[in-house]
Amino acid sequence: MSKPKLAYYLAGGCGGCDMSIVDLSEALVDVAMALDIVFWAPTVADAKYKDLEAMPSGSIDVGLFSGNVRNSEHEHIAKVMRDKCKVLIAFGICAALGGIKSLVNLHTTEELMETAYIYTYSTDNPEKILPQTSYVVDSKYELTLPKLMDARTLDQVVKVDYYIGGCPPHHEHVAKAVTALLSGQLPPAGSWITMGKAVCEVCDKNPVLKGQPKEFAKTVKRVYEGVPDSEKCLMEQGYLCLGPVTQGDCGSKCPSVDIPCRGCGGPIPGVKDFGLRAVSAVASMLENEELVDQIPDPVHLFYRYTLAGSFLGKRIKR
Amino acid sequence: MEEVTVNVIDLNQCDEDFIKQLIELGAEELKECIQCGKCASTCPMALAGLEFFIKRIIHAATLGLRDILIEDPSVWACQSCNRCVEICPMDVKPYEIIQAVRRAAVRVEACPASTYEGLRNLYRFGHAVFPKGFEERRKKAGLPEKPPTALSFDELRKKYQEVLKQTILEEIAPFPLD
Amino acid sequence: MKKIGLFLGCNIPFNRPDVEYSIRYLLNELGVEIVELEGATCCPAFGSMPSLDVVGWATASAWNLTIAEEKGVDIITGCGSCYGSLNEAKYHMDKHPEIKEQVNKILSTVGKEYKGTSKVWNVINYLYEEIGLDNLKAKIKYNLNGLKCAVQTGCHNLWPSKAYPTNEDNTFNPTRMREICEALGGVAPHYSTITDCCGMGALRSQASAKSLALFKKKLDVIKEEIDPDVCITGCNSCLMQFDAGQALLIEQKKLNYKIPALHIAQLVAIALGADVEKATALATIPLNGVITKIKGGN
Amino acid sequence: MAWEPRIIVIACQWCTYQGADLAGSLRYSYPPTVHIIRVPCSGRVEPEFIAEAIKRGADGVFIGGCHFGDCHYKEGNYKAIRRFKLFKRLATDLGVEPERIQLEWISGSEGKRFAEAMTEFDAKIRQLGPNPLKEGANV
Amino acid sequence: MAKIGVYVCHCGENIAGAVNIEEVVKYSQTLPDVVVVKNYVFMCSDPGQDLIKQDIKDGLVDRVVVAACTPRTHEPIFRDAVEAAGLNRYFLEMANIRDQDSWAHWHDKSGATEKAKRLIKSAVAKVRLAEPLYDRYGDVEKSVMVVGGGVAGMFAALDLANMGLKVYLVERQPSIGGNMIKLDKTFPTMDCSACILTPKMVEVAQHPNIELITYAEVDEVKGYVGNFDIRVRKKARYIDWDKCTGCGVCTQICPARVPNEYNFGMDQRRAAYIEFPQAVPKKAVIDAPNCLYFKSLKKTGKPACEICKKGIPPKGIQGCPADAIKFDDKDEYVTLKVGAVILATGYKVMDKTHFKEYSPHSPDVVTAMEFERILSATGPTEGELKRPSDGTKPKTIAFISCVGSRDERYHSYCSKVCCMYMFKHARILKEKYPDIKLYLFFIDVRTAGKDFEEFYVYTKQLGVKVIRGGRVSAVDVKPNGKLRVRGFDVDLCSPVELEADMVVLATAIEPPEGTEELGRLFAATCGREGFLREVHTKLYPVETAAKGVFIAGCVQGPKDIPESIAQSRAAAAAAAALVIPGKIKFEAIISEVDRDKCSSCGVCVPLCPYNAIRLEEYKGKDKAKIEPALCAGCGVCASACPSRAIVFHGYTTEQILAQIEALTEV
Repeated sequence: MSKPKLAYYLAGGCGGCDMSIVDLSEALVDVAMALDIVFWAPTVADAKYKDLEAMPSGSIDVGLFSGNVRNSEHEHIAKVMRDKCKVLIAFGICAALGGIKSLVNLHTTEELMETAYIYTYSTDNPEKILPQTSYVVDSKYELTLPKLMDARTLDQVVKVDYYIGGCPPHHEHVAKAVTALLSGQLPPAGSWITMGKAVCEVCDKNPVLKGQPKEFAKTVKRVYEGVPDSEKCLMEQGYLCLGPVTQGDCGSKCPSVDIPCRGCGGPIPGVKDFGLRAVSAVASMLENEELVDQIPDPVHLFYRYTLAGSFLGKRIKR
Repeated sequence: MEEVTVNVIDLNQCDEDFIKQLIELGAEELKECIQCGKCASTCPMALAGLEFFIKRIIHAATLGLRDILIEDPSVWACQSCNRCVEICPMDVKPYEIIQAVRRAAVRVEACPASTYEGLRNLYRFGHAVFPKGFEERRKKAGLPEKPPTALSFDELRKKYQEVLKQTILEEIAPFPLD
Repeated sequence: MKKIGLFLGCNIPFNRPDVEYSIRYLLNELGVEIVELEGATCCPAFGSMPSLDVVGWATASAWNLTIAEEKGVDIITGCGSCYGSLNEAKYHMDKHPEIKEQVNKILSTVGKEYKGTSKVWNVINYLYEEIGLDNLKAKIKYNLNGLKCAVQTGCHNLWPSKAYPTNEDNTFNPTRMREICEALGGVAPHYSTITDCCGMGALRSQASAKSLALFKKKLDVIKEEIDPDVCITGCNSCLMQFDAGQALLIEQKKLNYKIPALHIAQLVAIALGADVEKATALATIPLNGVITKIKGGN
Repeated sequence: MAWEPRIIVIACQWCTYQGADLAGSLRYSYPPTVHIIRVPCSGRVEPEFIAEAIKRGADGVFIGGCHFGDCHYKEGNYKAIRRFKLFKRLATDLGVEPERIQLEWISGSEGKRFAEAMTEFDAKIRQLGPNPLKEGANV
Repeated sequence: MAKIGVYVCHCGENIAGAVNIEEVVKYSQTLPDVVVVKNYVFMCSDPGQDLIKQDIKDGLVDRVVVAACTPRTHEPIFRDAVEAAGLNRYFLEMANIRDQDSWAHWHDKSGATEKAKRLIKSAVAKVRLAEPLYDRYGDVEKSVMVVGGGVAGMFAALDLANMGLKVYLVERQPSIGGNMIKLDKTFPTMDCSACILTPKMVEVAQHPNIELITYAEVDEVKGYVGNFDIRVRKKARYIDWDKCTGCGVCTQICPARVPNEYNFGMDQRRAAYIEFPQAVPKKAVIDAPNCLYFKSLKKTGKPACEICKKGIPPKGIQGCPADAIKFDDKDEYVTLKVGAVILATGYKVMDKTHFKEYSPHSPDVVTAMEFERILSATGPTEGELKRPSDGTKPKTIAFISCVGSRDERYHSYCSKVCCMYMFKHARILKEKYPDIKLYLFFIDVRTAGKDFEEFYVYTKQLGVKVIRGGRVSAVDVKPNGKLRVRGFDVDLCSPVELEADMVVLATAIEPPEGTEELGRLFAATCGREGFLREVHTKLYPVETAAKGVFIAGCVQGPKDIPESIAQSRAAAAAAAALVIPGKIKFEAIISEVDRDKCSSCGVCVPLCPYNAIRLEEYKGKDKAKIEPALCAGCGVCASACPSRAIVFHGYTTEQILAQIEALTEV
């Protein structure tokens, strides 16, 4: 029996997801042995797009797509991957819901370009030249760049079979996912590969797990505004923790070191919009209305990893 | 009248006998006052800005603060308009209390000089108000110089004086009733 | 023929005898025989005997009341204080037999006895109830020709209502004087401070400036709300405040308008044809405009 | 056809829904652009409901509940206002015109107030113009 | 696939006058899953209902939308009709096209017609996703526990017992009677408190349906409305109450003396004691921490005193004649099954030590409650008015109101009864000692109650001095032992001073110790001020957030005796109405947790205003569980659940989103 074929692509991302695979450490050896990695661009293997494009449709068993879709190149490869892969997985929160980098959608592409290439302090660009998608050198050599677009989730471009959350996905979770994949124990198409429960369920600080009720937050604090009591639930102490709303596949790594959960795991299955659920849950946990006004910058807090995949996806132009 | 310089009022000054005296002198309903302030909101003394006006006078009376009341001449500025009596919800008859305080005050000779003047005129001429030059004015109105009151009838005036002599005036008047 | 004892008191005969003239004139014109109350004295004024004790007050009042009783007549007065003091004394004596007994004990030494048979009227109520507006209307010689009157009934003519034999239906919205003015052909609109105290009385003698300030407040409202041709008072003390008091305010430059003032008796007397010279002899604020308006109509 | 606003009101059944019924009984009129969805309590309103309506092109969303102290379930309205305030801030930051979403307490006896509130809200929405997220609109 | 029938009512002309019925019918036929559309002049009439019933019976439709008037009035009628025809009663939705459409848009016929279509579309979208729901019933234990044996608890117990219900009356102290038994007289009638209360105490003790459990506390509560299992701890008494005759021998021979709580420490009792002379039950207890037997046993391992048991034979002093002393007594636990609970644990008055500005160290500064005992014939001075410091008769007494009440540092509320009992004290004193000088300092005088204002005016006429408008700022002890009181008299508009022999502080009424714990035991919540909170101030004044748990008397907030009794009898009626039918209906429209989805985040638990959500172990972890008996159906939890594990039946998220979709479609 031939080994299952795997393709991996990093689109609008930081490479962290690649690292989480590397973090499998010894297990990586087993993985590498069990799989036939046919494409891994641009980070690990020396692969050319044209090689991928040349493969027959449906010839790859599993495609992992990490990073969001940020430009025309990403979009193109996403479509190619979809064509070649039997199973396409949005790997990591960027591919699944846009990730932290989809916060760019609060601005227009023009604004971003101008800021980056004209208005930053370190930039000297008096003629205000902006990158172009194509440039002809010496009237004969055409150089091209992909076209920058709003950040999109993978499923806003192509159909996605499975989603994995995390920024990056925790390597233990990756191991579990890969095992499930290899053993064919997959949930119905379209679902998240996840334990399906919130960070709270695996959080040592959760009073509920000790048989105590959770109390309302009486203040709103940011992490630098105090030193949390390590024994107590961060939310109860006023550090707005998105643990209740976020998939707990990470094993509650951040709260265990007194950092409130920021939601990189993505929403619990059944929740369509991470930020809105977070608004409802967090507002419900505040002792009074005034505290609502003390929450700084709700968009960045509640949509830190999921803006592209939110109900609007971006800021509406006025 | 703005001489009241007491900063702290000592409630132990409360003189129960004074309260009894006021009640005997006509402040029968004194203790029923609940200080609702309805009288104060209509009292000309209060409206005109007198510091000690009806409501405070009554309260001081219920506390038996004799000295404050006797020393303060405000009670003598009461118009006797009786609007307070008409509207008092507790039927305390605030005006009667003012009169009782005045009555207590004259018994210790604490009243304005004009009060004695009026009493003297009343006794002497039968008229408490007895302004000079009235003859001229009466002539202008085409009337005889003297009105047909006790002023015009010595015998009757004497009789009236006999009557007054048998009243409290005999005790109080700082002038001889002859 | 009707008969009535004319009680003069002090302020009317000595300060405003023109009001005395007017009362005498109008009673004559209306066919009421005036019975002189010889030997009558001060009512007594509230600051005199009433401020000493109840019995002394009642005795001094009873002296006056018995004079009328002896002549078998009721009493009429144009002064609010007299009306109030006499009626309140009566009320005390009628309600408390022990006071009446003490009073009569004193009076008996001069051969007098208070019985309580004579009623005490003021000019307003006497005109309104005993004469009647129709009778009054029938007798007028000069119509007021729409003269706009601001009426001032006066505190003592209203309160304490318990002590008075007859009174307005609503003492906080008096209408009798307004109806009288209108019967004479004038107009007498309501104004919001119609029952406010004019400030005359003990307040005027003890705190003159405050008394006048209180009066000015009332006068300003009258001016602003109805801007009348004349102020008509039901009480002689009010008249003194409205007339001489107003003149004082003008003299002190605290008032930049003037409204002439008349006692209701003066107004009725003029309408009934009294000699204006005598009927307004002691007025301080000139009445020319008012008189012209009344007489000019004929 | 000229644009007519589409307004969705999510009303608690004890107060605002009853207020709307009363407005009808008393024949107070307001624009027929207003459509009520009945919920037991304003505390039942999820941010998702408002977001869904806005995303689908509703021109205005109005949440109606009981006045403080009047909640049939004691404090559902307190929960409602917390979620609403936070959602509104989030939506505003995302470029949704804040005027399109409103929360108000209208009691069962305030039929007149209901009609007035609806008339005012409709007028405000007309001034704003159509929801830019309406299908086919260029965002 | 659903087969939906839409039934459009004309309501005479009420709907048809503004809505084009024909157009609406035609439109409704185009809606998904709609198979039948009918219209009728009066849908709620019998023939109208029969139309619906017949279509259901004929198998034509299995979901119903009635487009008519408001569901608030007519939904139950149509639900019954649908059910009568054999369908689940929750397979019905109404489109409110009268009250919220034709009536409101009478002059805009086309607008009204278009809106009617959309409202029907919304109802269809909702009913498509309807699930069958069932009303459920549970059994109810026909007994009630009353916690607290004060006047409120006693009256509640008596009313319930007289209705034939079994009542357990649990009291912390050895005797019932509560605070009221300590009072001298009661305003405004001036009844002697003990005289009117003791007969009731006896009645409670002798009632065959009341089981009186004194010197006991609630220890644990399990179960819920209708079926509580309550464990009560009967504290060790060290005296066998079956044998004790209440003769009082032990209370006279016991050598250990302890400050007497009943008189606020103004005199002493023994370690073996009967709480007060009229105690019910009249039984003695031994106060172990102060008893020499236990003290010495603890110290030396040997008991040094057994006088109460054995007497002092050489002196001819006999021990307990009933042989009831039982040094080896232990706490005893009983578990009682009840259908409802009434909490009537009363109040305590605030201690004077908080108020440093009022010289609390002076024995002549006393609280009003202490003053009650001084006035009482059974008190430390046997009713004689004496200055605690030197036993002389005070000539001048100052009373200060609002001590700790209307004071943000302590209690923001008004304690309600102080104004009146200050007048009561004044009246008792003035009637007994006409020459005494009494100064009552008020912020303002509050006498809202039947005959209260008359009481106030009467008391004023006795010559009591009322100083209004200023809080007393200081009570200072002078070298001669007198107390200087400084206040402000707003009527005089001046600061005032008074030299008094005694000062009586009207200290605030507070929730008694342990109220919060008690509330937690029963899942009844406390308000900001610590009193147990009623579920709705106006509509449900004796119900708590915990179903089946009622409140009466001052534990809910300060109130006077008539109010406490009125509330206790109301609570008794409410409890009786719950348990007498023997059955309780659980709502169908409630929230439910899918525990397989629950992440144990705990967000929902404190959110529930009815404490219906509890944590319960499920597959090894504590998960949320909604008790259907307690859920009132507000949906606050479902809206918050971050895991979408809570379903709110009848108004599911999917249903409401479907309605939104229907209403936003062009």
